[in-house]
Amino acid sequence: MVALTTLLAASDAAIDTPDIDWSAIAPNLVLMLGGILLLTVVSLLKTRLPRWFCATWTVLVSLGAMAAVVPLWRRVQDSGPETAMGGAVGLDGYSLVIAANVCLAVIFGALLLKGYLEREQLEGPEWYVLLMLSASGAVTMASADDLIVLFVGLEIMSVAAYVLTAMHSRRISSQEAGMKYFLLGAFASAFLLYGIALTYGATGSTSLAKIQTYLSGTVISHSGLLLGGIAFMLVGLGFKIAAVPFHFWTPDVYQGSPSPITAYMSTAIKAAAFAAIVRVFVVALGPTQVNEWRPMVYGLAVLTLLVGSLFAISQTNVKRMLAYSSINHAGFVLIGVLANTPEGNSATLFYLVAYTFMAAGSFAVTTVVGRTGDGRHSLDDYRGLSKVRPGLALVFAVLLLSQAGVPLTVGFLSKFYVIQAALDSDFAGAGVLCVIAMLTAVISAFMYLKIVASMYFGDPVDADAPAIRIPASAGIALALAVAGVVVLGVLPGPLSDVVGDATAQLVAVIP
Amino acid sequence: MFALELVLTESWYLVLAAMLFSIGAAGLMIRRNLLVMFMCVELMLNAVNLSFVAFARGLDDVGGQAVVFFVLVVAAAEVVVGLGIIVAIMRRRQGSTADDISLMRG
Amino acid sequence: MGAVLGSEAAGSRAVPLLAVLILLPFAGAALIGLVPRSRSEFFRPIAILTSVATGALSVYLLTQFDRDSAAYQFTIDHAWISDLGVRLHFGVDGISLFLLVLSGIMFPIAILAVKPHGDQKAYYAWMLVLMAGSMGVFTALDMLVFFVFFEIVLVPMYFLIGIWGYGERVYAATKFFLFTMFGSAFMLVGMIALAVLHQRETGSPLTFDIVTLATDQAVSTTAARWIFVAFAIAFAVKVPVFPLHTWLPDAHTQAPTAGSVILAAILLKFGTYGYLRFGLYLLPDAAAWAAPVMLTLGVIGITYGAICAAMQKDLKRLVAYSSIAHLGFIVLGTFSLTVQGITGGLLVMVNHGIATGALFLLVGIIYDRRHTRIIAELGGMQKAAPLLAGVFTFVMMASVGLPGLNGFPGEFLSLLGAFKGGRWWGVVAVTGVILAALYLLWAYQRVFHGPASGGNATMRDMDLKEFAVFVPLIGLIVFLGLFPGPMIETMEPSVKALVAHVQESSDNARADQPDIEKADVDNAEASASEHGSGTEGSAGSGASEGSSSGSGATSGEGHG
Amino acid sequence: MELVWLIPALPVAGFLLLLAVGRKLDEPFAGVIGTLAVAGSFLVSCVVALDLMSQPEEKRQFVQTLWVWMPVGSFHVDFGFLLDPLSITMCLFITGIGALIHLYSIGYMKGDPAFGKFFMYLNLFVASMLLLVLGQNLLVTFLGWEGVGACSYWLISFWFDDKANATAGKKAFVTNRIGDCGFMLGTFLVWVTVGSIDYVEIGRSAGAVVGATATAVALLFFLAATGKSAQLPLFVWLPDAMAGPTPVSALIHAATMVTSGVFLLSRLSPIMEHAGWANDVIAWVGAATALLAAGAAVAQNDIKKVLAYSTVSQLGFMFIAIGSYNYTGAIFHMITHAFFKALLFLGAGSVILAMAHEQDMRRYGNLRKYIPVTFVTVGIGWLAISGIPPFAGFWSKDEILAGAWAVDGYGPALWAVGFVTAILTAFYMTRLMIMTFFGGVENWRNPELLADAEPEVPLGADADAVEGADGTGAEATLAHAATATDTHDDHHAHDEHHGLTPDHTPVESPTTMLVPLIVLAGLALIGGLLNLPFSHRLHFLKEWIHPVIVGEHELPEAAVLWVLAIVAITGAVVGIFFAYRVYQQRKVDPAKLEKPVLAHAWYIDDTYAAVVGGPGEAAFQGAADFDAGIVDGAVLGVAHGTDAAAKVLKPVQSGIVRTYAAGVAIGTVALAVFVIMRMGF
Repeated sequence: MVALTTLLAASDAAIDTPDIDWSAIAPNLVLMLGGILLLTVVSLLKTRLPRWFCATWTVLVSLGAMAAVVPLWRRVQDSGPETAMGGAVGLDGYSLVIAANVCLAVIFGALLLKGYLEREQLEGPEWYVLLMLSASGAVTMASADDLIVLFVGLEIMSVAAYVLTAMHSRRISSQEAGMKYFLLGAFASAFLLYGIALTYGATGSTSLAKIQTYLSGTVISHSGLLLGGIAFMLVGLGFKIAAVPFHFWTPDVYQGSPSPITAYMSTAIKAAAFAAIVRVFVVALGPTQVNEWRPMVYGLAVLTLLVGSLFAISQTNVKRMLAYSSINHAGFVLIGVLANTPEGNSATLFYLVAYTFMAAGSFAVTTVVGRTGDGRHSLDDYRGLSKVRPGLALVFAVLLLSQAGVPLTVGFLSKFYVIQAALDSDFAGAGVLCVIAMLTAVISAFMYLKIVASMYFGDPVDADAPAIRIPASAGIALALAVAGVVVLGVLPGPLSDVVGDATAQLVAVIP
Repeated sequence: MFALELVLTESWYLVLAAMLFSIGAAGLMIRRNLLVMFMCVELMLNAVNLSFVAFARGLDDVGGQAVVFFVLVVAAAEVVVGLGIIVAIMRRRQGSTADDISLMRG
Repeated sequence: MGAVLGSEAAGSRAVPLLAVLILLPFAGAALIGLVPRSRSEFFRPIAILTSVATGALSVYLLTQFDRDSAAYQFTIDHAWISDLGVRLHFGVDGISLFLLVLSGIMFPIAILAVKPHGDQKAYYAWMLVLMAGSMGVFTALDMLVFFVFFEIVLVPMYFLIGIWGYGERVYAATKFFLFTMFGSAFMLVGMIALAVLHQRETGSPLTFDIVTLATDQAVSTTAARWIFVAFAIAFAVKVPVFPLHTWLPDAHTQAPTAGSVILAAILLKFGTYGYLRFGLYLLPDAAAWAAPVMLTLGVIGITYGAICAAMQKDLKRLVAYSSIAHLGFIVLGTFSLTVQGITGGLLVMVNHGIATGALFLLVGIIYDRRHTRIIAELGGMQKAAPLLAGVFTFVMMASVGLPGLNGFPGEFLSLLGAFKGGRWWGVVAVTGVILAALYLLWAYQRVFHGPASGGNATMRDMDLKEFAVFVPLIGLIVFLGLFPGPMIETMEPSVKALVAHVQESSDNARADQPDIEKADVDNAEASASEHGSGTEGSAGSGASEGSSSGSGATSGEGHG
Repeated sequence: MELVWLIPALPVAGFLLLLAVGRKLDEPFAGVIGTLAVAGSFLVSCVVALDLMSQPEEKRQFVQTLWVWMPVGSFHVDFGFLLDPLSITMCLFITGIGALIHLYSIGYMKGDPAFGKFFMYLNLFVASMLLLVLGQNLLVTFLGWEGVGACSYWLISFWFDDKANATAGKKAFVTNRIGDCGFMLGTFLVWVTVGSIDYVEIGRSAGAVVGATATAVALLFFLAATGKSAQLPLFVWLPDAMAGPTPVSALIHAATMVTSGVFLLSRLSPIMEHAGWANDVIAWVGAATALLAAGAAVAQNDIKKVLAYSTVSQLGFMFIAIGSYNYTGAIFHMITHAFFKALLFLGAGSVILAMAHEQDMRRYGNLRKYIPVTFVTVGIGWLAISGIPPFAGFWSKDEILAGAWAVDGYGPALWAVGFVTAILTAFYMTRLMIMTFFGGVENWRNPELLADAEPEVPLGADADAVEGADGTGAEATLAHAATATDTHDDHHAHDEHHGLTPDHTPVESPTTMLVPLIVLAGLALIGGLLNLPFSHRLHFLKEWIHPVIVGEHELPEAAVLWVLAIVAITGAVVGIFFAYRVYQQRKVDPAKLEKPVLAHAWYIDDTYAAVVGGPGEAAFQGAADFDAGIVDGAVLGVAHGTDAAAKVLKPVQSGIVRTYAAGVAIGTVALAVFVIMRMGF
């Protein structure tokens, strides 16, 4: 009798299923379903869909996802952050902003893809499907409150990205890029996974919230497992954000993959990965383990800044230059992470959004200048662009100067924010790091100026090069990018408020 | 007469996992054949699985074992994509090793 | 007590004049941007109208300025980036006023004097952006806003040099841009550090407001010194101060004429103005601490710049190096930390702008005629072009510092201040007077004297249209030479308040440190007693000085 | 007295008028305007002077402030004039002689294309000179001080298309600037000590300036004086300054500008009083300059050069006076010297004009037949400078020597130097007279003497720092003498076009030139009346200016004066007689006397040229190269270094996927190592 009751008690204790709050992952669902739906439709349909449809669909889907973010945002602002799916998903301002940011990246990618696919005579829906699926993975990763969810999200995001990279079957470099990206990506995620395993071993849980509370509850000094876990997770995530020395894939992949895809992954994937880093290191491990991981990240940041700027100046291929500059930017964002404060998180967030506009815009330019075959990316292909295509040259100049950190563009403010956060949190060596960062900014400015100079101070080299055509969709993308860069640069208020609110409280803080 | 009996604690499995992981990592760096390199990655993933299971056992927590399934699925997905890419490359450049595929550099 | 500088004139206007001053050129640039390339006849008129209007407005400010107060006037204060406490805070005091007017005068002249080759549209648009930026720099009272304008002017100048420049223009443009960015890197970090530390010390919300920061003086001595070093590097690049000057000869030489004029007349002043605002005003104690070094660098600039100028083969390059020498006088005067020195520095800022600007215009005219600037290829022009020669002689004498012309008062006062504030630096710096005569007269001789040959003999003289551009400059040169009084009196309250600010905060900071006398030699006693003769005369002057700054101080208490 | 401002205002007006319309006016109107302006200012000066005399002695100080010039804190400078006996005296002879020389120039500059410009500069010069003497404080004086310097620069290089003239002008300006540094520093020092730079204030609180300060001030201003007044070591510019048109030499480089140093030091007599050994320095530098310059004058063949060195020498006399607290003597001599030296220069100009712009005296001779008026007037000048009573020069020089004698300590020694100089003066002036007007032969008739191209003239090498290399003064002086001729001749009667020819017949100059000669001759004759030694009632000048002057020493008593006077006269006579033996009777070969060392003015200028042109220029070039090479090189070095680093690192990005993996692995290992260290084993 008693035994029975106890048994029953045990049994219904055993079967308590977490309540599934679908609305909490609405953006993610929209993207995923949008992708799957498109896939099924095109595979079922006899006739081929009109070219414009897929692009439009993708844009609409991501807009929808963005729209889905809004009510959640309200909810978070009103009733504070929360966890859903039994603590698997963290619902807070940070993840929502990142989600919106990812959607933005998808929009850029889709807008660019349309013209691109037509120009390259490539067949279409899969590109868009993969784009959306990868994005959903990114969102998952960004909002993961459990290391496993994080890992799964990362894999969804990456696997789709691998394919997209290699998708342009006629470009040998595209396949090479795909191969490198895939092989190294898998390699790195193995490290990440191992890191997760070690952390799990050290803390007995993969839930970030649990990890945090566990660590703050029990004093574990210099636990090899935990430290190892931290280090390995840093490797895995550092790979995704292209932190030196895990960055080697970046130039090749950015250069090799189809330009619209570069636009997408240079922004969305970086954003998601940084979101993950903030979650894991700042939120979960920050309170207790900051002194353990800060030196490691500090080292990575310095290397990333230096390598990103140094390698850039000796390049002649614009896409490669931008790839290295993205590495340099990653270094800047790491400064925000190092701050290990809410301000720091806001700064990283601001930087990521700003970077989305700058990088996506820049790669949009390379998309159109690359011309048929997506091969014309050398500095000479840009010579005298201001005479042939003044508008395009101006846009690119603005984007580049913004990346160089010239005021009244968002690039300047984003650098400003991270440095302010770092100096404010005042960790050891903050000042030095900031000076180094700004000096590397000068070095990369040299590279940006090289491009600007060739556009404005040079004359076109080969006259017989095919003319540059800017399809409407790409035009929209460019306009969007430059508008974002300038408007946010002059009136950062809205964005800075949003990122401020976003990081007021991150979910894992709640036990 | 005495019999030597060997007690296998969890840490043995962890060490084994670490070794497998290292072997996988080393293999990726040593071998030139794309397929073999890819297998090395799989080896690493499975090494991690092993340590997950070991930890789960040690912590007496199902979570760790559940993870393994996720990992297996992911690995499978990677296999599909990976093989696809590799085949695509091989179709174009017969019998080329990983090192041959280095157009982009510097 | 920085309060007296900090305080703001009650009742700033209904019309935010400064905003108009900054936005008008921007609007003009935008308008030019909107006009299609095909209607090229519009660009020049628009540019001229906008710049002249802005200049007129700046002059109107001069007339409206309350000459008896050290307070910031015409102030504007709006929130910009709330979470950083960055505010659109603008204001003018006796120190910035004349630089503002200078910009207002030099830009129209530069635009009128030169017709660009090639793309009209972009040229004029960039010029106007440049003008707006300059106006912003001289009026900003928020560090970040200052920095924004300080940096933003790089872009138009970069394109002006790169597109409309001569010879090695791309190299020069890039060098200019990177050099300044290098300095700005330190400045940005210094700025943020200052704001953050201020926040930490006072507990007040984060602010970049120059006035607040200067008034509170919350930062610790050591930190202040580090931050000063950061600022000093940034401005040293801009001024330029040895050894960070090498961008200047290239930039000046390769820039188009108008570019060189603006570069010399306005942009270099950003640095010296920065030393006043960010050095003496924001970090007075650190400035006093660094004064010996800065004085030395100033002296080096004076002599070294002059010597290098003397040996240049290219006329424009020579003028460029002469700028280094002149700016040396400004640095010298500024860091003498005396009323005379700082006033002198300010006068040199304005007068160097006028004289050197005119010289660059003249060199431009010569280049148009002869298509060379190599001194060796010129000569004997005075025969063919007496008017040109006459104007050149005149401007040259102003630049040499001939009393009665505008170059003299500033030069004399900064030397006087140096002599008072740092005796031996002053003594060495005086030799610059000889060198200035040397390189300019020698250049003049080689270009205009001697037998003329070839193109030099048949060269076309300056026509009246060209001469007309110089009329206002010549007028200013004479007027400011003979009647600097009004100008000096207008800037006097601010300058005195600044000096008092420096003295008292360095007193507070390090009453124990010996090099304090750097600051307070301002009363002649110290220097007199060095000669073992304290007397009525000196004591009297000392008292008067003390009271003057003292009065500044007391008047300031009200506003704190 | 309120008219003071008018004194400089008139020449300024003339200047502005000529500036506006000068080039349009055809001569002689430009000249007339210029002359009238100065003459008018002379009249005003007379009126003001009378007005001032009518005042009681203690009231003879009138400050007129026109406007506030530089009000900077405790440094307050007005733009205004100080009218007192000293300044008005200066005004009188500046404007008076100035007017005469303007008049003279109308004739002399006849036909010059830049006729108007010449008078424009001349007026500007007079204006600046007046500001200099009328200045109410050191700064206004400095304004004039620099102004005259600039005008002298413009006028020396007036015929600019000859390189040498331009060089000479620049040399003058730059050399003067060296002195000006002294002026500025002196001003600074006065201000920080006294707290004001108004002369009145200085006079009142001169007590503040004592000991080292006073000495420093005195020396600094003396440095300024050596620049303007061509004393050792800065006198080198004056001989080259003869490149200018002769009226310029007369006005600027003999009568007025060069004496401003003397004026300045007299002005500062309140400070000089306490300056201690600075005065000894001044006295001896003056003595040395007087002697050396007189020696150099002996061996010059260019007539203007003789007068130039003679000017330097006479200025030396004035500084002897200053150094021996004998300010009256200095000013007295300054005035008389202005009379007779201007006379001599103008006379020389007349000669030069008559001789088709030939300036080498060895090509003259026996000219008294052709140009009698010039001869007579110059003769008077000659007697005056030689110190023959009753001519003006005698009285002033005698007074200076007497003052020197009175100096305690080395008085007699100082006197002796002055005496020897006096003898030399008489000698070289007689030489000039004989070579020019006497000596039966008319050398220019002698073709081979004409042919002989390069006569010995002192190498007044170009002291310009950077150009020391190019043409030494020898070529320079001759060259510009020559080209000045050519350029000049172009606008003169064509017969003179080829310069001096054997069949040349000298003709007397036009009236406009003779009138000034005659007037000045008269002044040189009676100038001594200003300050006759016989009785105190006759010390007009002394009585007149003594309120301004502080700490003047008394001259020795009458008996000593008589003795000294007689000795001096004897010396002069001896000098004249000896010169007569050498150059007229040819008893001694001149070559024995005219040693190269004298002709080269003791090689002082050559040394400067060598130093400045050699090491100096090298140093400058070195600095410039340092800038281009090291400083900019460092910058480029950083740039290239970064670039090189980038290139070196490039291969790391090998493109081979396995090395990328290795990168990841290495990173991991590094992190692992860190972890292990953290864990402490």
